[in-house]
Amino acid sequence: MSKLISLEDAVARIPDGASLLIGGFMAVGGPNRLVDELIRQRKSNLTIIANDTARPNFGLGKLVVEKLVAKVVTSHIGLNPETQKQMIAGDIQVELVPQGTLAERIRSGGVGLGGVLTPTGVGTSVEEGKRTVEIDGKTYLLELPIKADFALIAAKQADLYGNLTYALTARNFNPIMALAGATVIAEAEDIVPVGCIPPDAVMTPSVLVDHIVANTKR
Amino acid sequence: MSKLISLEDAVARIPDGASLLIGGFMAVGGPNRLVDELIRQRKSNLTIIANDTARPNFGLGKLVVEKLVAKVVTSHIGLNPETQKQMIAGDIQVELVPQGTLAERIRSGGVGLGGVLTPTGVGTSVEEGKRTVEIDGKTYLLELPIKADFALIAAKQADLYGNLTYALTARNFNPIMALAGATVIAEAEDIVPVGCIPPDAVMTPSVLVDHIVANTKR
Amino acid sequence: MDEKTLIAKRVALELMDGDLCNLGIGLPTLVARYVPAGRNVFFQSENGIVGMSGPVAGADNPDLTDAGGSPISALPGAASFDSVLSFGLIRGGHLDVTVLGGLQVDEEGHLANWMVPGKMVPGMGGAMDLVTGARRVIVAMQHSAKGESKIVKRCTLPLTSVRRVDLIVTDLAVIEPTDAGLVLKETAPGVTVEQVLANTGCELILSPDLRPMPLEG
Amino acid sequence: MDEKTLIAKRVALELMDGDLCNLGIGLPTLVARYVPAGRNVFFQSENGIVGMSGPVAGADNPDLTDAGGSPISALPGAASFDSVLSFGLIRGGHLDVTVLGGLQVDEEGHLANWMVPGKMVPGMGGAMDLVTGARRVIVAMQHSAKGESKIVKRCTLPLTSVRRVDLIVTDLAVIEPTDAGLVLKETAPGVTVEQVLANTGCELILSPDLRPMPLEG
Repeated sequence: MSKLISLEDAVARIPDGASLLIGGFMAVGGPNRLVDELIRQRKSNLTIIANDTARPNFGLGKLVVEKLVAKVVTSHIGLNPETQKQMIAGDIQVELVPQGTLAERIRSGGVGLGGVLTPTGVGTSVEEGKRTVEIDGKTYLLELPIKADFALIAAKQADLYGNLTYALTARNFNPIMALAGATVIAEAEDIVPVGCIPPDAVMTPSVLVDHIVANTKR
Repeated sequence: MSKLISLEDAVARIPDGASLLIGGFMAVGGPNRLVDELIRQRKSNLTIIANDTARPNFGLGKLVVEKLVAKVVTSHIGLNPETQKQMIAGDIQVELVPQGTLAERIRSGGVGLGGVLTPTGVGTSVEEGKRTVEIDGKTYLLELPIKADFALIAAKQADLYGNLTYALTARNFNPIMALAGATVIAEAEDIVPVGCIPPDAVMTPSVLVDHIVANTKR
Repeated sequence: MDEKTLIAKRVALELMDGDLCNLGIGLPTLVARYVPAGRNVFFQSENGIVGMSGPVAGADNPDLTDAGGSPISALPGAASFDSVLSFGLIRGGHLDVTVLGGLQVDEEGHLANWMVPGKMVPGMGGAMDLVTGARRVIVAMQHSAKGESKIVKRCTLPLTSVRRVDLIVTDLAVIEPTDAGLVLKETAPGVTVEQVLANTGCELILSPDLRPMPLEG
Repeated sequence: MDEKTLIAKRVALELMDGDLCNLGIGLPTLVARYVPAGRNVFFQSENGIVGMSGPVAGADNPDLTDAGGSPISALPGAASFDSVLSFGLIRGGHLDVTVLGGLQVDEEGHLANWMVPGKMVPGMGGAMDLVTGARRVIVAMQHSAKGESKIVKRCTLPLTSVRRVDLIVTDLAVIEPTDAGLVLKETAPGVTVEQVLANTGCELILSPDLRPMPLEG
């Protein structure tokens, strides 16, 4: 029961207009092979949910430069001037979300909660258009769950069932995105046989992962 | 900067009437040395928040038998007849919480959220006295965060800073309780020097842990 | 074959290759023994592991137990995790199927299985989360207890969830709750439709495809 | 000593032994260099590590970077984790202190530091979470920019949080927001009270303990 799939086939499953959770933080721990293949296959009109839009020539930042992105939900676009340029020109829709709220919204989508009640953003422009809830005299924003058609993530190791580990700061958004994508596609630096990752070392259990991108080119 | 403390000193810090988050699942992964010392020091009138009340002669089940517990917030008391007996006699107050909700309530307390919005319990007796929130046409219970004066947890390994690892199903509630106790006291099967636990293997970062119980008797 | 084995064998046929499955304590636990050949099913124990298997004599590990605290083992490819991720799997729709025991199921497919007021209050443990969150909920139980049907018009015991369960497997029948009511789909070996109806506390709709209960995949 | 070094040195004195500390990008990053001897401070990088340290030449690791994607290293006892735990530490009150840059701080101690409408919209990143959740918020910034004071009566730029920051450290002064208003507590070496007042866009209350800014612990 191997979940191996070629890079080309993995990306071929993604239709134009799909919503994609993309792991990584400034493209560190990002699924950079999958991103490059999205570009090669010219998948367009994408909605991207990711911590940031990286840099113009690095990781998912390239998707913006290639004008394949219609909307991005993110906490930071400061290091990708192309995102800011397209936003100002009205070519890309940008929803800015505080980073901790973004992480909790994705997690809440992935674990079946109705939303997130957070003090972050209360009294700021982030509050606009949102419901607030008073609890014990304190005000919280009701932030809605995020899910997506696909989660594209990157691991240090994957076994053939799809158990994943991550290294150091490359872990970041990958584990919660594995919970919130209807289809989860993972690329990995190393692919190992089942049983090579000890149960306690697994950071994303196999049952969350649909496809592992084979290590052969494309 | 070692956080080592004797078992006796650790428990001496806990006053009568304190609220205690206690890790473990049927006492597997529970802080059983700390529990025994609570009994030896006759700490009483305790509020216990834990997955279950274990069995009468095992783990925190003993606290109930010793009549040291005034209130317990838990998902399951079925295997400790003493808890049921004291509950029916009115000697102990029992708040039953669905297990997943209990876990999320503790986590929400530990990570600064206002509460948990969950469909679990809607339309059942668990809903009584609680607020509900409609989101996208679906009803969710608003379950409140749980925090406590102390979290008593058990680890497989601890380093001298307080980084912790857990083994297999002994992990259970320990990591979230480490987030939600004002003071966190951990016992560990092995205590190792700083640097012996690789950063990626740490399951509870040291900054959450206040005291490590020394491996000397008491 | 005793009644429990019969129920477990029938339920096992519902498990598909690759499924993530959670078995409740008691009767449902037996289901793991009868998974049809060629189907790789991942069993979760809600205390924090996927890939659990039965205990191995002489290799009990105090850190590796099921939700009742009894020793288990783990298969290659198992993964362990904490309680929030364990219930994240259950509540987030990642659990393909849960098999639970029942005290009552009613005409609307509502399950009651966690307390008998004034008599037995074990607590709901993970049952409310499982019934609310699993993609598919199968109730595995005796059809009757102490001469009373456990399939009733309306549950008199406190509900576990208002979510309709997907299938009821008993020693007499397989019944599917639907919008129209409870549909009798299969009868156990040697059991007549009349016997099922006589032992059921509410109306049953006879399926046009009514058939004898299969026990091998 | 240049102005940034002065600010960083003064802020470093605020860090206590055992503190968990998060430094914003830019000027705040310099603070790590000046932690007083004998104080073991744990630095968090919000992309997922506690125990970060400066990069080691020749040992860059693509999986070990700061929040800007630049190489870092880690000290013995470091721990790595995912983004929800990283922000769980920040939002759950576990972070002892955060040091952030600022565009404006006003009389009520409100900070604006994440956008200039129509000009620069980098996004808030983790700033809103940090200011809302950290136990102590220190703003480290130049007192003025382009001839205008960054300490103003009321922020004209969008706020980062309505939580009052705890301390403002600039190249001219140390100022503490209080219920009564902004209190001038220290003046930088060679700077007079009058100079501070002249360069501040709102009223300052003079502390009865007003003193010269210390730069060594």
